[in-house]
Amino acid sequence: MTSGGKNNQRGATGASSGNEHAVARRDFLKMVGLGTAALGAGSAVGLGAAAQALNVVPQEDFPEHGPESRIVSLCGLCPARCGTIVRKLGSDGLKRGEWAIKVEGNPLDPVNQGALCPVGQAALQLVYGPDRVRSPLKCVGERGAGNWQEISWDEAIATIKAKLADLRTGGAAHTVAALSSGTSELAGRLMARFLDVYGSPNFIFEADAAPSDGQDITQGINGRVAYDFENARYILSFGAPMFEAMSPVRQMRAIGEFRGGWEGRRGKLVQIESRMSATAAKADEWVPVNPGTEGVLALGIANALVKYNLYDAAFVAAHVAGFDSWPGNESGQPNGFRALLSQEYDAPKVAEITGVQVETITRLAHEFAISGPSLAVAGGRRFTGGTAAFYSVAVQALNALAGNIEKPGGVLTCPVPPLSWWPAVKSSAGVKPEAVAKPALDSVKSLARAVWESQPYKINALFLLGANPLFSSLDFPRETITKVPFVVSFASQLDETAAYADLVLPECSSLERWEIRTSSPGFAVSSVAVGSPVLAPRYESRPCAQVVLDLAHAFDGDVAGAFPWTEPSQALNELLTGLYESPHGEIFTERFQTEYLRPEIRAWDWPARKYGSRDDFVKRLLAHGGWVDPRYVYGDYRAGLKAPSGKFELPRLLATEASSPIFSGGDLSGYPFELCLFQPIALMGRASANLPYLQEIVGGPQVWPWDSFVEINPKTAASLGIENGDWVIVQSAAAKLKTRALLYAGAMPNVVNLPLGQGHTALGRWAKGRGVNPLELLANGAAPRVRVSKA
Amino acid sequence: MQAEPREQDSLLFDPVLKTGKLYYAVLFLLICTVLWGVYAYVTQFEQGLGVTGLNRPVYWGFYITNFVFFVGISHAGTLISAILRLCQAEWRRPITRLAETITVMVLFFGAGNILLDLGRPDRVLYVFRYSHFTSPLMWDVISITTYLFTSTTYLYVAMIPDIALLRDRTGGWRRPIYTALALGWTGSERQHRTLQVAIAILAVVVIPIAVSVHTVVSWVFAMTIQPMWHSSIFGPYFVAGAIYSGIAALLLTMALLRKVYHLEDYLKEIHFDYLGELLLVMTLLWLYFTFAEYITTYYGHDPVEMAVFWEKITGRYAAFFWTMVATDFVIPFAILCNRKTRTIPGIVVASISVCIGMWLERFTIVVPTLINPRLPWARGLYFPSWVEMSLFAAFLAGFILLYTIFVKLFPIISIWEMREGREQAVAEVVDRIKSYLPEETPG
Amino acid sequence: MPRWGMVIDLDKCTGCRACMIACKQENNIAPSTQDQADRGRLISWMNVLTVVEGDYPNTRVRFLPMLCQQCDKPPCVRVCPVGATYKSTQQGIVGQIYPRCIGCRYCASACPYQVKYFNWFPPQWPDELKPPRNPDVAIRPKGVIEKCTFCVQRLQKARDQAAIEKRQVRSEGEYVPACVESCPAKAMYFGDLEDQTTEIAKITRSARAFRVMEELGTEPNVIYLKEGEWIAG
Amino acid sequence: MSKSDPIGRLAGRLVRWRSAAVGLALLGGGLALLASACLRYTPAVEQPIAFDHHRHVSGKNGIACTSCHETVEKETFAGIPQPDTCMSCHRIIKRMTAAKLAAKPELAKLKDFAAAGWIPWNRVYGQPDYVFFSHRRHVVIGKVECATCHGDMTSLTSPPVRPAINQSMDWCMNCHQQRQASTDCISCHK
Repeated sequence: MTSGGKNNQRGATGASSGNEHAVARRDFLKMVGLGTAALGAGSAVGLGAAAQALNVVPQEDFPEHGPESRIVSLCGLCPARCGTIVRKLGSDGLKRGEWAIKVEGNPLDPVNQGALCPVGQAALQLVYGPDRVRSPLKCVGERGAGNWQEISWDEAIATIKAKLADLRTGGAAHTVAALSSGTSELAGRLMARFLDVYGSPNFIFEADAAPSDGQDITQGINGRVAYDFENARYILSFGAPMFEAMSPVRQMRAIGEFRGGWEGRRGKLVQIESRMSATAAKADEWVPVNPGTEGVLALGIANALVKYNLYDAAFVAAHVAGFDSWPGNESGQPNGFRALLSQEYDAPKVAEITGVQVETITRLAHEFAISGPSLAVAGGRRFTGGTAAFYSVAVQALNALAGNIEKPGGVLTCPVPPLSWWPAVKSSAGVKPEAVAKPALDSVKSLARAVWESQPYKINALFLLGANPLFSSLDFPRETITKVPFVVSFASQLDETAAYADLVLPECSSLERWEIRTSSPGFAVSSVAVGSPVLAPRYESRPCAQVVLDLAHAFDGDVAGAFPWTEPSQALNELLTGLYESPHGEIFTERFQTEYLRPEIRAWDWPARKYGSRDDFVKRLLAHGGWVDPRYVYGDYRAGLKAPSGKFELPRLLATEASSPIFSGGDLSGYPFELCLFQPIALMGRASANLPYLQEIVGGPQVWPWDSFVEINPKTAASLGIENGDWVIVQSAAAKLKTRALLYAGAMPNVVNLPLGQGHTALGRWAKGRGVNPLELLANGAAPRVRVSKA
Repeated sequence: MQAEPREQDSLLFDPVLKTGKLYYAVLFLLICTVLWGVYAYVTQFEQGLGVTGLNRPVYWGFYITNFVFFVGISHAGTLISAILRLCQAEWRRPITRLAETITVMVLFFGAGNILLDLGRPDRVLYVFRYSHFTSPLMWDVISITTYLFTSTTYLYVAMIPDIALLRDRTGGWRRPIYTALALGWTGSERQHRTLQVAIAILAVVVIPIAVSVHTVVSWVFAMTIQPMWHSSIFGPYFVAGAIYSGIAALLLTMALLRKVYHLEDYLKEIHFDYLGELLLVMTLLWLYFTFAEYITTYYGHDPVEMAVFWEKITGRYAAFFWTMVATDFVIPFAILCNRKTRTIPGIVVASISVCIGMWLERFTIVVPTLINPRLPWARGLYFPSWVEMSLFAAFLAGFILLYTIFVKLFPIISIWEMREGREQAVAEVVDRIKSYLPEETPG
Repeated sequence: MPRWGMVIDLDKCTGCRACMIACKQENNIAPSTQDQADRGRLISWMNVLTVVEGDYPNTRVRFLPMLCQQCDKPPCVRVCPVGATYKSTQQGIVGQIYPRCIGCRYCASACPYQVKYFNWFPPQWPDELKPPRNPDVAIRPKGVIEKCTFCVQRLQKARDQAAIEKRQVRSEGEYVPACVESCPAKAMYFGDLEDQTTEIAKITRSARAFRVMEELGTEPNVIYLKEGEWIAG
Repeated sequence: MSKSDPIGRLAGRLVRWRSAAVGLALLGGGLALLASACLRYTPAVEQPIAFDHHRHVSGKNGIACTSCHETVEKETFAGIPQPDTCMSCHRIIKRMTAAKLAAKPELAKLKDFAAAGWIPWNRVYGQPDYVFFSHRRHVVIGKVECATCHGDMTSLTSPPVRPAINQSMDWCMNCHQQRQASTDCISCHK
């Protein structure tokens, strides 16, 4: 290459003098470089600092440390009331006081053995929920309009007292009723006692389900039915929501044991249900059945048991009434249960009604008979008209045929723990005896009837103990509440029913009150669990039990006299004497062993331990959470068959059969789909919909967070042009709901499924206006039939 | 040769020395877009990456797509210029600077997209402080930094003689800048020799670096075990794609500058034709790689890979995929393989098509895989938010803005190289061609 | 050196999702909103997946609790540019160090199990819900990745106690993550997989044992037991 | 250097720019320092009572650190004494007259705080939220002296306004390496 720049470049001449300044130039470059680098680094660090300042969580927002303690308590989110241990930080001495950071299961408690369901796990979001009622509220202006005035507790109690005293002097004490959700037993017991002494028999449980109807009717054991899942080897569940409701933790534990707790044994769970629920998903076999026909299928299986001579003839002969003929049969023709089965419930007919094949019915009957100990389980809420009683009796009849009563792996009876109950109170003077003698209301339905029809009498005042019938009951239309002249609601969040109350009293959460559990649904172990308050009541809240005491003390004489305690804990403490003196049982001392539920161990005497003084006993009991006596006497039919005849009462089936879907009909054109409502475990309990953690796991087996949905079979959906996630209209004779479609192969082609628990119009920021309440579809007795179309 | 060379090349100084109203209008528009992008970023910085359309499992979206795309475009310049220089392709002379500038400018925006994508941009320096070289992302950091540094040097070194020219032609505030940047260039023979050596060395060095850049970019994906990412072909596939999109971007830039600054005498049809042919070659290469990639996946028929495969072929990304095939192959091939359509307008259309197509290719590589992860029931959906789209627009605008400013400061066609070509290369080429041939036998 | 691991018996798991809530409460995971959940941004270190297979009436629904598998060869660790996620050889846990994370989400893209969660926004609690947060667990700022740590805060406390008593943390029972503790069906087991004498070690030798995506060579420390079958008679 | 020599002129200018360059470099460096200082800067902490550590721990009144920082050996946190703790020794002030208290203003403050049941001490040392730090682990298991991390508090006659030791992670790691304590990230990060 030749020198190129020589021609036109003016700078060419300066080449020689350039060298002179070479040093300066180098320095300059160095300086510029350095400066730039430093500036760059500086601004980078500066930027970094600014960025960091913007990005970091402010220090004071961090959770605070404090001395830790673990306190035994009871979960209060559903009636199962599992034992809990609450991790608490801080103490009264600290500025920020004390705060609970975690609720765990109490490993000593035989019901849940250290575990908790998702609802129980989320309890702290209720305790610390921003939507809690903070002080007693008095309705101003029209009820239900939402104008509240904060009042003092004194004023609230004085208002109630004045109202009740007026009614009592007017001879209308019996027109006061209390409706309880059953989540606070202590408050319930005290309230019932208050009504007793005050002069009203109307303490009502707002029970969701009536799974024990069958047992009550046939065995007369009054809601104390229990299932020995752990010792069973074959479970035929007729739509019982084993993993979603009733006492889910206990049931899941039990099924876990049934499945693989014991070496070399694995039971089979068959779920007969009209949708693939979580229980069906985990069952070994799912038998889809037309909605509402589970009872018919049970009798179809019963028929097969009888036909193939697979039933326990000895048990039936000795302990079952009405098998061969109904009582009072004088025709000479056999007309008993056996005849009924062969006439009405032969396999082809049952197969047609239920949609279950004849072979399946026969196979289930055989498996049920030979894989014992076997269990037929009923449960859950029924929405198909009045079939609940028929259904549960029919299922229970299977247990009777298989002789599964009071046997290991069979149907047991909940034992009653030996508590020293408070002395009974006498109906007090000043109340007309005939008022007390009037029949007590026993359900939401009868309560609503009393309100609407004044049958048997008008209701003048209603206490709501955590109950929210406006949202959760079909039998309690919205107008019902406005027709009750005086309504007081004990509520921790302002629910739909409380919104119509005259007074809303802020109820404590289960972590802020004394609590006792004297029985556990479906669990045949005699146990008592006691929870002491973990935290001081937040805001102005006060335990319902305390309010009942305060109210009683506001009266004079007999009413006050029936409550010789200033605090609920004293009333509770009194009960424990019986346990202290019991010759059997012990305080929860070690991790409850599932082995305790084996028949050979339960036959042991379990003599009581020595605990020193009564005070020592109580102290230890409170520290450990309760008392248990695992003894069980199998084969004691006197305990299990308490009907007047002392036998299993099959004839009672006849009374319920009228409601069987076998006889139902009606014009259903235009509503091609059966409606099946189900309870997602996340929304079990009254407050769950307002707990954000639970909203995140709402769903059937598939999660569909923060919303309602309708499960549709994919093929059905395709025929309707509906895709997953599409908005759809579900319309019944009563209502029209808009929600999104969830295509689910576990939905039957002729059935659509909607979850219960969403669609609140009150309760709080997370629940209100979210999703739809499918009960609206069944309002005014509308048939559970719907049509579905794309929105 | 000596006759009026100044007159002849004065056109090349025009962009630097004369500024029209249109220029300010464009500048204003670009700055507005960039400022809008700044606003979008401030929003993202303050509120979090939640303002994007990203989610679980689509953790990466527009930003990473743009990162790959911009870095791909960067292959236009330095790599092509270096190859052409080393091959002594004489037609390169008006193209090299123009191309190299694209590289340098666009690389900032490529790397910038990674910054946008970070959840914690304040910790970006951690990649130097706590480097973990097991991460392909670190290889990217090193590779791109090196590429940026080398490309900038390469561009700058080859510009020194022209800066010296400007130093001598300008006054006012510009002069000291040019004086400093000219590094005392006098055009002496020694300086020229040094310059040529430096350019030659840099050209050699920059090629493997450029190849490495898009290889490691592809490895960010290929080194995971995600379906349709974990592919050994990804390195060459990405490099080929990068060069492909790079040439298209280069052709677009050339056409634009030619039009705006009336450079018809410098950027001639022949240049477009040559580069157009190169683009055609890359079109076929792209088809080859794409075909190879998809046919292997299909024959392997791994269900996990097939989920992604069908997502692209018939699923929710089919529209993107087939548009990509059309814009990356059908349109450019149809235009370029025909002499009659391989005109400048034709090539511009093909280039635009390729640029769009290559962006779509990056997008259909990044998103469908993330939407169909191995866990078949963790599905997602992705649609970019206004923030992501604004920032894409702002980055494009920012690139054009930088380029526009560059054009205002430095001659975009290398004046000294044009002169060198005119003054020496012609003779040299004749000599060289002679040297290829058998010695002329005397007589 | 312990190698902490978990066994989940899918035969017992009922899909109740108590583990998810226990985890959220223990590990300060802020409640989401419907909008964010719909966008797939719900954070749930423990996530019970539902798989629906087959058509009606032969439908099969399976639950698969999915959490960080604490792989011995974690794909996420290899790709992290700053070492914010790493494999603790001392405990067998894959650590996620929040103050180091730059939020590039490479680990999340590389994880075949989809168990890395990103903080798209700063975590937000209503003021009333702030007290029950766990001081033993960091509040993750926006822009970082988080994931299951096997409740490492519980391990830290257990190690302190063990050190004071001059012994090692017991292989089983002393240190238990919140999800395992809560499981109503007792479907989850937790312990040191190195110790062959424990119950969990016995279970891992079951014929039903498998690991998710074992073919990828990630060597997870979460082991699942297949659903069992009923044998008549 | 003639006036007609452009390169010479340029060189002259360059020399003049050198100072500008130095200035620029200094500015950059200064900015960098300032920024890093901002990052590290902690404002002075004032305490509600001018507590005299020296007086409490030395001489015949010598009280052990753990007497007031009660949970040092039991919990992760050391525990800051509250009125209950103070008043177990300072019982007398309940009966002191206003006049006597006026002479001892700090005790007067204590009396007021005791009535409120709470002394609003301000935090001097604090670990970030993502660090699992346990006093118990360090003091009981690691046998680390208080002074190692807090400096010589026993000689202070007034409350410290700033941490005596900058407890950075490097500082932690240094000590951990020296004492062969765990350097596994999850030992201290949560």
